[in-house]
Amino acid sequence: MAEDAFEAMDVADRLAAEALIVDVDGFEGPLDLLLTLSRTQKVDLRKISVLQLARQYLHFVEQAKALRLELAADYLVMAAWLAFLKSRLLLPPDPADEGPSGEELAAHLAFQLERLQGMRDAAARLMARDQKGRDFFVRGIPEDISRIRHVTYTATLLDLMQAYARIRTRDEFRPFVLDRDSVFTMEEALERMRGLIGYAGDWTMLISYLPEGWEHDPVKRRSATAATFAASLELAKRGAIEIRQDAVFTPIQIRKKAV
Amino acid sequence: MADKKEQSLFEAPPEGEQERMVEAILFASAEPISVADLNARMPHGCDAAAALALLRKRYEGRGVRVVKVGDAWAIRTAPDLGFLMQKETVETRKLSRAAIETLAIIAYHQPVTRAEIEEIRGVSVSRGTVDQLLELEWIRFGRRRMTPGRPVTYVVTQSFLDHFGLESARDLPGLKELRAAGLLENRPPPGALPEPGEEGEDADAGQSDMFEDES
Amino acid sequence: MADKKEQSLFEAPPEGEQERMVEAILFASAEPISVADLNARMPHGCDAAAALALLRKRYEGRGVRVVKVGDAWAIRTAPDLGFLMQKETVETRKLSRAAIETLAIIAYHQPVTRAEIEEIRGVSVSRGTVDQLLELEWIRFGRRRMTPGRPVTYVVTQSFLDHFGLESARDLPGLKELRAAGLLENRPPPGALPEPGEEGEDADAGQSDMFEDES
Repeated sequence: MAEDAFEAMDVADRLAAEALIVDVDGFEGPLDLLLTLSRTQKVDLRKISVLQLARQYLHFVEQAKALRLELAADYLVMAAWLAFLKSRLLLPPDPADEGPSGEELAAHLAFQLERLQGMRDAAARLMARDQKGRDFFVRGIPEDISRIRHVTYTATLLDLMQAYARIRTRDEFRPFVLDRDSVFTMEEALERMRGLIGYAGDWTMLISYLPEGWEHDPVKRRSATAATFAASLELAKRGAIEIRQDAVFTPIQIRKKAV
Repeated sequence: MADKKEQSLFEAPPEGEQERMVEAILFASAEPISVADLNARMPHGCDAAAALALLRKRYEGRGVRVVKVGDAWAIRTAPDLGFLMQKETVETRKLSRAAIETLAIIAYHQPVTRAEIEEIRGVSVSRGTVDQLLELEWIRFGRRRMTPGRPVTYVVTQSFLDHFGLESARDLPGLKELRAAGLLENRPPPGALPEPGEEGEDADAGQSDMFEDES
Repeated sequence: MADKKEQSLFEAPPEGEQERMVEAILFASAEPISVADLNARMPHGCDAAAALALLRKRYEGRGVRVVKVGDAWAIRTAPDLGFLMQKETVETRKLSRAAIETLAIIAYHQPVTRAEIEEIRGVSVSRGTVDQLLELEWIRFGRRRMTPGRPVTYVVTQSFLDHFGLESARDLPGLKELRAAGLLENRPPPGALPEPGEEGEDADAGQSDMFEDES
């Protein structure tokens, strides 16, 4: 195999390859160039000598370099790869080597070339077909189709129920507020005491400041007492009143602080 | 195709071939074509008028016809098949939110006046919304309310019941069931006075009232 | 056929009448019309497919033909009469060699990714090339390939079939030979382990899918 690989490129091939160089811009990349080069072998692409092709390509690249033609990077990448492939094809396989054999690589390149050629032939056959607007024609006066659109509206029972739920929920849903019917706030107590305190010059029972009507209901009474007591502490803090308690659990008394 | 053209230089194509040509030209032409134009386009020696006559005959009773338009000719759909040239499309759309809410209120509170619907929805009800529901035949006018102004009321129809698969509007789930079904998510705070169940009952009560009215 | 089984419910129009209807509808349209569309436009109980078969036969050898385009049908002039139609000829933009090859690769290898097209052509595919084919509506995006990166794939369209007078992508010239020669396989380069772009298995699966789809 090594020997026949060394067969020289014949003169005609060489000339053909050189003619290609001038036309380097006309190629669509290295594969296109390889396909063109392969034609000089005048054999079925399946029987192509990839080794010979590699040599042709490398020769092409050398010539291009000699002529100082600017070759695109992918041409040089292909050249490097083909040089590698060439060495693989020429050297006896190294059993320690793991990569694919030269034959496998060559077979794949041949497959790629054959496939590209196949697609080119297919493209040519496709374009040779009768084409619309050139060989056959469509109706020249198409008739308009009038569109009649009916719109129907639909809703499901679920939609209906959800809608109703939405409305009813909207009613129920209000910002969260405590039910304050039975709550007397400290602010309310303060307001109330501020008005009353001026009149009482002497000690008065704190309990007497509870708002009217809150004394009997225990819940209300508790709330009012707490609020009033808190309010009295607040007033004492401000220095408006004085507070006293005789003993633990005895009534609390307040009076206006003397100015 | 080239040989056909050449052949025509010597003798006219056979009658059948001429008829095919007229057929193709009339079909593909963007406008009606006169006999003179046909002759100009066909190979030398052709008789477009004769070919046209054959073609007209061939299309008699077919789905399309060869007709004269002014002094030109064209292929046109047979008049009895004009109905095929329309495409009916049925579009299904969801009812708008306003419409479905209004419908829901009518279903749950019927007979109900517009003012009542507005009160429940909290927004005014557009005329279009009510009209749409009337047109769908899902609601109709009920008896006038015997209150000042004698306002009209709305009730749901048999079509409504059919569409929603209900035996009667009484079968509509109450608020309790809606909540059980997870349709009411905003629970009122605990201890808030209006008990959820109560309202459901209420709605139901109102509803049956109305239905007694109906019957 | 279908009319027989529906006869009990609706009297479908007689066969000849159905044929006229299909004729009228196809003549009226410049675009291919699917069997489903035909059935939708014809009266209930019609069998457009059966009527099409009759109509197709009737137009054999005439100046216009009934042609199948994917799963749709159209009437087109007989190709041998193209010479009469200089007036109607549409000047199509000259496609570049790259565009023509790319189109062929998409047609024969569909669904195919850009990387696969580039692998076959040995050069990168310019954006303009694909854009031009998309603009012509000869190709469209297919399903994304289920490989890393989920690349888009390209497939040919009904317009493509219509333009080149193909009944289906199966009828592409030389398809069988190319397949028999193994040239439509996506063969990974030897020694290429799981490398990006190694979608060989997948591509094949996708492809046979596509062609099975056609039937």
